Amino acid sequence: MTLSSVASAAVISGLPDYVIREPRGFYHSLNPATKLSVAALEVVAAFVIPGWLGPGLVIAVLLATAAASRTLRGLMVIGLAALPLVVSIMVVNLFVLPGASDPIVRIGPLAPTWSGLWFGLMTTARLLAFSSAVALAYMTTPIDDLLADLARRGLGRRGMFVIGAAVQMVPRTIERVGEITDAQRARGMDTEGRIWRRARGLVPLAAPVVFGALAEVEERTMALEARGFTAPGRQTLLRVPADRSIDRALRWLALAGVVAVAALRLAGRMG
Amino acid sequence: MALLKRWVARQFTTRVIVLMPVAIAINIVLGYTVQSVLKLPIYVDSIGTILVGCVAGPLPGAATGILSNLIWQYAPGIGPGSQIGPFAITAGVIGLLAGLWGQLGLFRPRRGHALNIAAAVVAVVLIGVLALYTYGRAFESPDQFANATFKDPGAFDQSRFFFLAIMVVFVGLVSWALVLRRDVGAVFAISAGLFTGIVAAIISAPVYAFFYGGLSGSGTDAIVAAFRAGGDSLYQATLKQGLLSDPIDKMITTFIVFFLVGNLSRRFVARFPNGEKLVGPEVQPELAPKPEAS
Amino acid sequence: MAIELGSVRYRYAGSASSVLGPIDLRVEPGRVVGVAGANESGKSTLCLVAAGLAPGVIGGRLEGSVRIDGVDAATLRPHELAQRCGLLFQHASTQLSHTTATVFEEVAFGPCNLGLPVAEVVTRVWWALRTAGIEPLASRDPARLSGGQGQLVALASVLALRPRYLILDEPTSELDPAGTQLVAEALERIVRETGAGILLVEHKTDVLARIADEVVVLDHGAVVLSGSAAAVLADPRLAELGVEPPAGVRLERAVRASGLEWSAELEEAVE
Amino acid sequence: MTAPGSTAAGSIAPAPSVEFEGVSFAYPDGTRALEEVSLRIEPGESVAVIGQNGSGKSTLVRHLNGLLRPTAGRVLLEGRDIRREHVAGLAERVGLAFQNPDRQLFAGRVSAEVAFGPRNLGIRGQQLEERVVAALEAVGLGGEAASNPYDLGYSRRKLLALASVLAMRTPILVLDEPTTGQDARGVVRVRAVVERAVGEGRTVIAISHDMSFVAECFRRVVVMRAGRVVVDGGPEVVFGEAAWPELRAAHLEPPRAAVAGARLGLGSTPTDAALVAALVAAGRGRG
Repeated sequence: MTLSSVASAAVISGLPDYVIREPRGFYHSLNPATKLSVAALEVVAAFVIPGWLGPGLVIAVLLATAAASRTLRGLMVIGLAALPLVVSIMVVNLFVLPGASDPIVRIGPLAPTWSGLWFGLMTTARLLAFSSAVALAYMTTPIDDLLADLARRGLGRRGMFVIGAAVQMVPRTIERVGEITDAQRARGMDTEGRIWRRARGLVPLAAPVVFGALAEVEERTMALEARGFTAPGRQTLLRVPADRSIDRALRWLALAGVVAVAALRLAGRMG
Repeated sequence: MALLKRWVARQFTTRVIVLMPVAIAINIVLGYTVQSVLKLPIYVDSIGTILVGCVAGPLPGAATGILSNLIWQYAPGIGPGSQIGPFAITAGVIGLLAGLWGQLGLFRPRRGHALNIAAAVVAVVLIGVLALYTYGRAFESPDQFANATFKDPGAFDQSRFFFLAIMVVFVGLVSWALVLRRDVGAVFAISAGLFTGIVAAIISAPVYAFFYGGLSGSGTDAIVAAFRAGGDSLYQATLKQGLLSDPIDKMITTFIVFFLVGNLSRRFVARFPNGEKLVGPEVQPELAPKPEAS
Repeated sequence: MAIELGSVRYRYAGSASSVLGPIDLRVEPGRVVGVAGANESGKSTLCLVAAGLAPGVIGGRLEGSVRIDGVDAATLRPHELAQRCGLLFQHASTQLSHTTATVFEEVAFGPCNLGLPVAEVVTRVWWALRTAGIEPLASRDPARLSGGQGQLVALASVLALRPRYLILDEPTSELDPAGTQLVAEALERIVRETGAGILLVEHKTDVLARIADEVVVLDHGAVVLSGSAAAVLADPRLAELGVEPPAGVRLERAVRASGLEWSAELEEAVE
Repeated sequence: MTAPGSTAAGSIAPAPSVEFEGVSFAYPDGTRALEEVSLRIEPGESVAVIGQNGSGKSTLVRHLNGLLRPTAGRVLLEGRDIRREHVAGLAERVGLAFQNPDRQLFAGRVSAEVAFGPRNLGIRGQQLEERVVAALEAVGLGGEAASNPYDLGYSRRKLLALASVLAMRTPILVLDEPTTGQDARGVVRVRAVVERAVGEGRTVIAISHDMSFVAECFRRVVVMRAGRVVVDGGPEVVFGEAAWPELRAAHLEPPRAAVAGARLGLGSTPTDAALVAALVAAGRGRG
C-alpha cells in the first residue's frame, strides 16, 4: 500500500468510510509522530528555557493551536483535573519555599513570600504546559491512528495489541469494578464505617478484579490464537495515517528546536 | 545473544501479552477505586505491575509499569492521569524488581520449616539494616523536622523516628499476614515490598522535584510542607516524604499481591512463565491443576 | 475430508488422570455434530482438543490422533489451525480483540494477522459479515453490542479466516431467547451456504434438536451416547447424564407417564 | 418462623412487603432504564421477572437493596422508604445473588467465600460455621468447602455465589439469572433452593430467561419491556394466549406446553403438568 495519501488507499482497497475515518482540520490531519514531536519540543522548551519566556511562549502556542483545532474545551478539562495539584503547589510554595525571605505580608506565624509566589506560578505554568502539550496530541490523534503509525515505524503486533487493548480495557475495568463493588456491598461490605472496617474491604474489592481478569486470560489467549495472532510475518494495516512533506518538515523543525534550546541552555547564553 | 533472545521470548508468551493490558487497566482503575469507594489514603496503583512482574518476569513487569503511566498520561480517563507520565521510570523499576522477586520465588507460599524461618529472619535483618542505612543517610541533616513539629528539639532523632514508623507498619503487616495465612512466605513478600518502596522513593523524588516542585496534590503534601518549614531543600523534603509514604504503600501492595497469588487457582498460575516458581514444590498433589470445566 | 478423533485421551498439565477419552469422533463438512453432557464432563476440553489447541497452546498430554482433513493437528501451528478450524467460546466479550473501533475492523483482525493484502481482507470481511447476517452492524462499536450481536461478531471474526470447520463451545449459554435465536439462525445459514462442518457444544437441547444432524453425549470425558439427533435427544438416559431433554421430549414423557397416549394430534401441537 | 431442616442458626426474620411506587430510573449517561414502575410484592411471594436484555429487570432489582436509588418515586420495605438506609444495612434483609460469579469471588477457599456475607452481618463462631455448611449443602457443594473457588467450573462457581448469599439468611432473596450456564443437575439444585426458600416463608424474586423454570417455580410472573411492567400475573395469565402478543413484543416465547395447550384448545397450560392435567380433564389423548 502506498503511504502517500489515505484517500488513494481507500479507492484502491474499497474500505468503507467509517474505517478510513479521514481526520478533519489541519492539525488533526498531521501525522501522529509529527504531533508527538511538536509536543516533545513544547515540553522541553517549557522546562529548559529559564524564566517566564519558556512556559509563557509554550502556553501561548498551545492555546493558539487548541483554538485552531477546536480543542480548547478539552484542554480546560485537563487543566481542571490538575487543580488539586495546582492549589497544593501554590499554597505550599507561597508559605514555605526553602530560602525565601521576602515576605509579602505577615499574618501571625504565616509569612507568604514573593519568591514563593513566583516559584509557585512558574511551576504551575510548566505543569500546565506539560500536561496540555500531551493532551493536545491525544485530543487530535485517535489512539488507533497513533498505533497504526507506530506500527509502520516498527512497532510489532504484540505492542500494538497491548497498548490498544489497554486503552479499551480501562472503561471496561471501571464497569467491572463497579459490578464488584455492587456485589460486595450487597453482601454487606462496609464502605461507610471506620477506617479499619473499610480497610477490610481491600481484598474483597481487589481480588475479584484480578481473579476475574486471570480467569478470562485463558479464554482470551485461546481466542487470539484462534484468530491467527501468532502467524509469522507482519500484519496487514488497514489504514495508515498520511505522512506528508509538511509532516517531515515539522518533525525536522521540532528536532532542531530541541537541539537549539538544549544547546543554548548548555552554553548558558539564556541563563 | 541467542540466549538473551530466548530469555526475552520466554517472558512474552501470548498469555502474558493478553494479561498486560488487563494489568495496565487494573493499575489505572483499582487505585482510584480504592480511594473513592473505600476512602483509604493509599495509592495501590501498582498491583497490576507487581502481579505481571511476579507471574511473568522482569521485562513484562517493567513494560507494564512504563506503559501504564504513559497510557494514563496520554489518555487520562480517571484520576490524576494528566501528571503521571514522568513516573513511568519509577513504575518500570517497580515492575523490574517485582519480576526479580518473582524469579527468586519470594511470592511463593512457604510453610514454617526451620530453614524457611531462618531465611525469613535473615531477610528481615537485611532489609532492616538497609532501611536503617537509607533513612540515616536521607535524614542526616540536623533535626529540623523535630524543630518544626515538636517543641522540644533533640527529643526525636527524626531518621530513627521515621525508620520506626516504617518498621511498625512492616511488623504490623507481617504479623497480620502470619495470623491470616500462617505462611512464612509473607515475610519475604513484605520485605520485598519495603525494598521496592525505598527504591521507588529514591527514584521518584527528583522527578517530583523537577516537574512539580516536589508536590503531588494529595494529602502527603502536608508532610513535604512540614519538612520544608524545617529548612529542607526542595529535593530533600520530597525524598523524606517519599521514604515515608512509598514503602508503606508498596508493602501494602505486595501484601495484597502475595495474598492474591496465594489464593489464585494453581491452574492459572502454572501456565505463566514464572508459574512453577510461584506454585512452588511444596504444593500437594491434590492442588495440581484440575480439569477445566465445561 | 473431516475432523477425525481416533481413540483420543487427554490430560491437563499437572493432572494425574485423563479428563477426556477414549473418544472417537468424526465431523464432516456440511454436518452439524452436537455435543451434550453435564458440566465438567469434558465438553470444553473436547473443543480444545478437536481444534488442536490442546495440547498445542495449553500443554498437557494427548494420546491417539486428531486429524484435520487428513493432517495431524499436532504438526500444525496455531495460525494454520485457525484457517482450518474456527473456535468460538461462550462469552463474546473474551473473544473480541478490544483493539478496534468498528465491527468491520474487528472482523478484519484475523485476516490482518495473516498478513493478507488489503483487498483480500476487505473481501473476506464483507463475506463473513454477510454469512453471519450482520452486514448492518459493520460500522458499529464492537464494545456496544447486545450479547447476541456480540456473539455473531465473534462468529464472523472466526469465519473471516475461512475455516472449513467450526467448533462452538456453548455459544448461546449467556444469551437471552432473542440472542439464542439469532445465533441458531446464523449457524443454519452457515451450514447451508458454506458447507462447513460444525461441532456444537450446547446445553440448550432445543437448539440441538433444531440444527444438529448427530448428537454425542459425554460423561466423565467419554462418549456414552451417540447417533442421530432425534434418537439421542429422545433417549431416556439423557436426564440422568445431566442433560435436560428438549421441551417436546419432556412433554411427551410427561404425557406418557400419566397413562395418556402420545397421539399424532398432540405431537403436531408440540411441534 | 422456623423452617423445616433449619438449625439454631437458621431462624429467618419474617419477610417485609416490598413496594415500588412510581419508580423511574435513569443512568448518569441519560439511559432511561425504568419508567414509573409500580409493584407490590407481599411477604412470602415468589416472583419471576422476565424480559429481553436491557428491559430494566436488573435495574429494578438493584433498587431493592439500595445499590441504585430511584430518580423519581419510592421503594418501600414494610411500608418504610429505604432512601436513607445504607446498602450494608439493607443487606441484612435483602440478599442479591448476581449473574456473574466472577464479579464477587475473592477468597482462597470456598468456605471463606461463603462466610464473607454473614460475617459482615456480625455472625461469628459456631453459628457462622453452621450457616456456611448449610448453604454449601443447599447448592450441592458440601464436599468442596476447602477447594479454591476458581478450581470449580463456571457453573459451580455460580452455585457458590448463590450459597454465599443464601448464608446471609435474608428474608428477601433476589436471584439474577440463576439457571444460566447450569446443566440439568444445576437447574434442579437452583429449583430446590427456590422452593425451599419459598417454603421457609422468604420472598423470592428471580430474573430469568428460562421459561419452563419460570412457569414451574414461580407463582407470579412480571414481564418487563423498555423499563415498564407490561404484564403481571400468575404463569397461567402471563403465558396464556391472550398475553402472547405482549410476550412476542418483549421478544419472549411462551413455554412449549403453553403453546401446545392453546393449539389443542385446552386453555392456558404453562407447565407440562398443567397440560397433562388439562388433557385428563378434557378426556383427550387416550387411545
